[in-house]
Amino acid sequence: MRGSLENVVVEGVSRFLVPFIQIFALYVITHGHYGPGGGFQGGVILAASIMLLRLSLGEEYEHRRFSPTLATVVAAVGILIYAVAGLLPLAWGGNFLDYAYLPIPGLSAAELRYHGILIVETGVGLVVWGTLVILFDHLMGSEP
Amino acid sequence: MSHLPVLIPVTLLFSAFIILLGGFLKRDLAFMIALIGGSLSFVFSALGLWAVISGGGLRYHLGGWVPPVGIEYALDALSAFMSTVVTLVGTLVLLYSRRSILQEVPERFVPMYALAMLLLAGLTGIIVTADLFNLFVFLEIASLSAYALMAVGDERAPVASFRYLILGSIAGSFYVLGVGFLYFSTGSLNMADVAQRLPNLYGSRAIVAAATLIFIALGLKMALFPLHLWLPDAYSYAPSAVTGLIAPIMTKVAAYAVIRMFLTVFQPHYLLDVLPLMPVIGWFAAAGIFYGSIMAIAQTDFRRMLAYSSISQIAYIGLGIGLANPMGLIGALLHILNHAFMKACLFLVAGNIRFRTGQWEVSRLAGLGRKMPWTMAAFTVSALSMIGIPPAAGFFSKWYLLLGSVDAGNWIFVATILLSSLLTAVYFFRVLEQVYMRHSQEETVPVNAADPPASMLFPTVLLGAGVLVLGLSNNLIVSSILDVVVMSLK
Amino acid sequence: MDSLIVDYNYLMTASLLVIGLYGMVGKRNLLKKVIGLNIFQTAIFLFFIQGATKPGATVPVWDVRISGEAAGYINPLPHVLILTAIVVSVATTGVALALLMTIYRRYRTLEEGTLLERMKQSP
Amino acid sequence: MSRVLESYFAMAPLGAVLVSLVAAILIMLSSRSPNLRETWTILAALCKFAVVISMLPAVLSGLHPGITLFDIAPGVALALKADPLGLSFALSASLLWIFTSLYSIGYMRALKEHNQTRYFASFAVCLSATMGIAFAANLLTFLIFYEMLTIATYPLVIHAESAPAVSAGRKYLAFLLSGGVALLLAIGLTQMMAGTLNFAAGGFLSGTIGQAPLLTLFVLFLVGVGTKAALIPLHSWLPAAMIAPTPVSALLHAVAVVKAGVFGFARVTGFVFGPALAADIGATTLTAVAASATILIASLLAMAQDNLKHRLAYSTVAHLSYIILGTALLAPAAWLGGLFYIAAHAAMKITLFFCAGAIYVKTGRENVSELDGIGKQMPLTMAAFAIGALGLAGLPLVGGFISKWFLFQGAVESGQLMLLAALLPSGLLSAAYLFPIVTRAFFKSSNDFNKFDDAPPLMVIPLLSTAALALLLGIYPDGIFHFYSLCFAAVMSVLKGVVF
Repeated sequence: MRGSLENVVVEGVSRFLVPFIQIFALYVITHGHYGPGGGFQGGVILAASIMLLRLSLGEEYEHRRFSPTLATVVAAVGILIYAVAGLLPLAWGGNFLDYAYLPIPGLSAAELRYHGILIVETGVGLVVWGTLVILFDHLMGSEP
Repeated sequence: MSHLPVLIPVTLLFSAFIILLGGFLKRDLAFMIALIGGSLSFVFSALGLWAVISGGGLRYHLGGWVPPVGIEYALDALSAFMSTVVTLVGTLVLLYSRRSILQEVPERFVPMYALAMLLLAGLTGIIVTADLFNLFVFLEIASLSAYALMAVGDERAPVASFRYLILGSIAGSFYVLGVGFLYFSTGSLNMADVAQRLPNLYGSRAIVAAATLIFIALGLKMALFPLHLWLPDAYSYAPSAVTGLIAPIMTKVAAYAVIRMFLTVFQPHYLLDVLPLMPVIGWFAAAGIFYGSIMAIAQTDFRRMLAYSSISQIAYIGLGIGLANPMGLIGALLHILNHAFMKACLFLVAGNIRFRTGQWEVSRLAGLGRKMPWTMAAFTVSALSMIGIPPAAGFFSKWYLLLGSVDAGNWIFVATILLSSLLTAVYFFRVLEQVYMRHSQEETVPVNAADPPASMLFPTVLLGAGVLVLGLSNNLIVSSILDVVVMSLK
Repeated sequence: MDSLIVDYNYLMTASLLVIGLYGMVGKRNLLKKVIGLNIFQTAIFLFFIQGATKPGATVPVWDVRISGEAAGYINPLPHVLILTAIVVSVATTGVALALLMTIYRRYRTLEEGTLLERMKQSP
Repeated sequence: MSRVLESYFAMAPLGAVLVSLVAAILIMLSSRSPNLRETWTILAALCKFAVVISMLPAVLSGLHPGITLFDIAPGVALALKADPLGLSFALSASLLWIFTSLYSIGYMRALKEHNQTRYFASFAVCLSATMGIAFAANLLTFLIFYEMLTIATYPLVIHAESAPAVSAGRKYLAFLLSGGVALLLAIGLTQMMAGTLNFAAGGFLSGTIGQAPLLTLFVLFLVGVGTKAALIPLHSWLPAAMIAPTPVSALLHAVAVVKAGVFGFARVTGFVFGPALAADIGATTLTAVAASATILIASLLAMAQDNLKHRLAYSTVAHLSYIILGTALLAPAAWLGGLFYIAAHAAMKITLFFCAGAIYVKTGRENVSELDGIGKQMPLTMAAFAIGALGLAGLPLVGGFISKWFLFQGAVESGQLMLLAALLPSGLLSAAYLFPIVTRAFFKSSNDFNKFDDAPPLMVIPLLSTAALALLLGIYPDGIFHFYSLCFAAVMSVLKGVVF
């Protein structure tokens, strides 16, 4: 599975599909807090889009566009978002992950919870995205 | 201070990811962050322990959701005690690990620390959570990082790690299955809540299934004979620092989970009278003590010997749990602490030996006593403690276990405890003899073998000294912490 | 016993469990063990999901027609739990596959018997 | 007593334990400079003796200075207390340590032994453990120091690091660790039965527990301390351990280790069970039979040994059982004889061992059959040997006589006339295996030994001093060190209910 399949159809179709997949992933992430979906699912779909590209366009080409290092950074940033959203309420008198205490002015507790979940789901989405790509790279890579 | 229960695992969890980021900038940053994260978590645990001793338990509701709806974290005497032990020993080993990892697997430096922090996060998570399913999640976090960490070792490590993974996953799945039965019977996942609803359901077969599955799973994670098969290989092939980290605390945390299930979830009455699982654990443990000791005697590889000795020592904990009387349980809990110190010290000594000589054959350790005096002094203290020579710590856990067995009138357990300390003496004195009494022959030990650098020596010696300190202060620990834990049994 | 026959789905779950367990313990190929592991875990997921169902209930998303009537929605908690469990399972499989890659690169086999032989040969 | 004195006496037993522990550390730190190292040893020995003997007036006046440090297990404290029994043991051990230290220096330097730092450090730790055993105020404290002694002696036993030494070390550990395990079990059972472990003169166990459990407990104790006391059939480690350097055999295998065993036995019968209870449950008869058998068998075995140290080892086995026998009887005289023999036998046996070592250093000979005429070359050494031999045979004017006299009296008093059958021949047997050495040395002639050339003064002076001590104990039992008064006070406290 290394290198391009050198098949115009496969390549073209994947290039065409990937934006749609990613848009859908974003939709899944951003609607997770009030409908079916969420960070896990969206993250997986995002990762799937990257994997599709790696399979169809070849790893060497793909690694330049979305490098394994970037995947690690994405995962780490995701967890940071989660951490900040989780820990901030502590400073304002709430419990861990109690978004009602997020320091955003002008919002009621319910609204804060609503948006807090979105923030955390975004973080989770990034983590899953990054982690799955790392896993994929590790499994496909020739040498550890 | 009320946030302590959540801060303990979360600090570790987040530092795991910060390590990934920091490691890109500078490799040693990973080590620094790990050390800071570990120490912070230890400070939180110690503060938690202090808070619990002085003012009773802490309960924490994640996200402000009240149980049974929300996930609850709780620090009581038992969990605060455990998390202090785990974070303390973990941090000391982290301090130790830098040079060892740099020598053995330098190319994995940053991920190793990230994984180690994940492992600690998982273990502390298991300890502080009061939610049955959350416990599963942390169990898997810890196990997954352990599989990955162990696989980095020598040639055969991935195979050993894979076996561990298969068995560990079976254990994890069994546990979830058991929790499923509990959940569908009681409608709750919160430990205290489940405990409250269980007495009405004692007749139910679903609860029998749940208890059996959960204890099999935890027994496997704890490496309680005969579910120990994964342990020797996994411990022997992993990098020194990894074994040093995993061996002293991981199985202990599983033992903690067993105690938690016994005391908090199912309640002693159920597991002693209705479904007598505790005696079963006790008898398997008694068999395991002998099995581990005898197998340890048969080993020629120092680390493998320590691995089998672990099986035997864990079985001591199992025996204490199986006795299910206050003395026995105190013995088990004290042995968790003592053995964590002793085994950490011993595995660090093994790491030091490997660091300087590159091998572990017992027959080739001759003359190291003079070349590595401090390392071997730490080894001697821990070995004597393992045998149960007072006033080293190991003696006192055996003392309580002995009193517990006498109290229960179980003379076979009494004989087991006593005989096994002789067996332990056999395999440790064999090593001591090599180390001190034989002169090094040519080409067995490098001429320049010496004590390792301070960053490795300090934790080793500190743990060795800790064994003595714990021994002398054991009554303080027992009376201020453990007595509270076993209160419900009295 | 009755309940097992009436609730045939539990019977299916149980057989999946057994198949998975057999795969993990009985199969000599390491990759098949991983597949067995996945089957086993899937069976557990099914068990939880089945436990969440209620006759005539719908997905636990706010619906004006049902309103606040809890009986109208299936129990969402097992679903959430299983979502987490799936993530765990994916991670386990990932680690397992990564291990298998390393093993294969080192010993060029995933058959347990051959593997053991080769491990003995190369200390 | 003033407050200063009071607090001094509270700390004194602890000080006696710590002195040599600190010395051990100093010894290890000064491994580069032998002179400094040996200075520490001597200093520690003198300090220890000074601390121990400073307690003598207080103890004789009926005080029991001591300190309770902290609880080491629920209800059991790490506690030290100097009572007459403990003090007499501590006094003899610390007094003889001074001589042994001097002798060790002479011996080790003369033979240019390796690893002397480890040797002196282990020695110091052993003495700490011995003090701890002597002053332990409860069974758990006793056990802690008892095991510490076992471990600290191990490096001394295998000092030679040769194959036979290692195998002797294994034998030593196998026996003594097993004994420790038996003792541990016994102490655990005691804790569960009585709820306390604190020694009390006259015993703290009550007869209501029942005869069978108590007898079982007693047997466990007997096995536990009997291994150290080399009671047959638990004795075979002692001759094996003779492979150690001679000063080790001298102090540890005639004074500290084995005496810790018999001292432990006295503690158990006198302060755990109480002689009356021990007699009630039939434990005394059992012990008396075992001890008598040991005396006879070991004496016979001693005659068969050609190696001088082995002969002395078996002689030790036999004579230790005198003490066990004495403290097993419900008669004050027997107790007095037994307890006094702890000090008396120590002085005599250490002299003999010192002599054996001096002969070895000077001539390299270890066998009795090779010693013809050695009295010509080493008259001082052999004279001391003769004094020790006379004492062990039980002749008047040497310490052994006093003890035997009281032992006989006690055997008669308690009506155990059977025991005389063991005691009487044993004196003769002792004479039979020790006197030939003396006669060989002085009255047979050999070409090997012609001119006077005794061992170095660092060895001769200690052995003459201990011989003098043996004489002192025989002529004036209460002289200088008041061993007799101490033993008498100990007996009075234990047997206060029994008419003297």
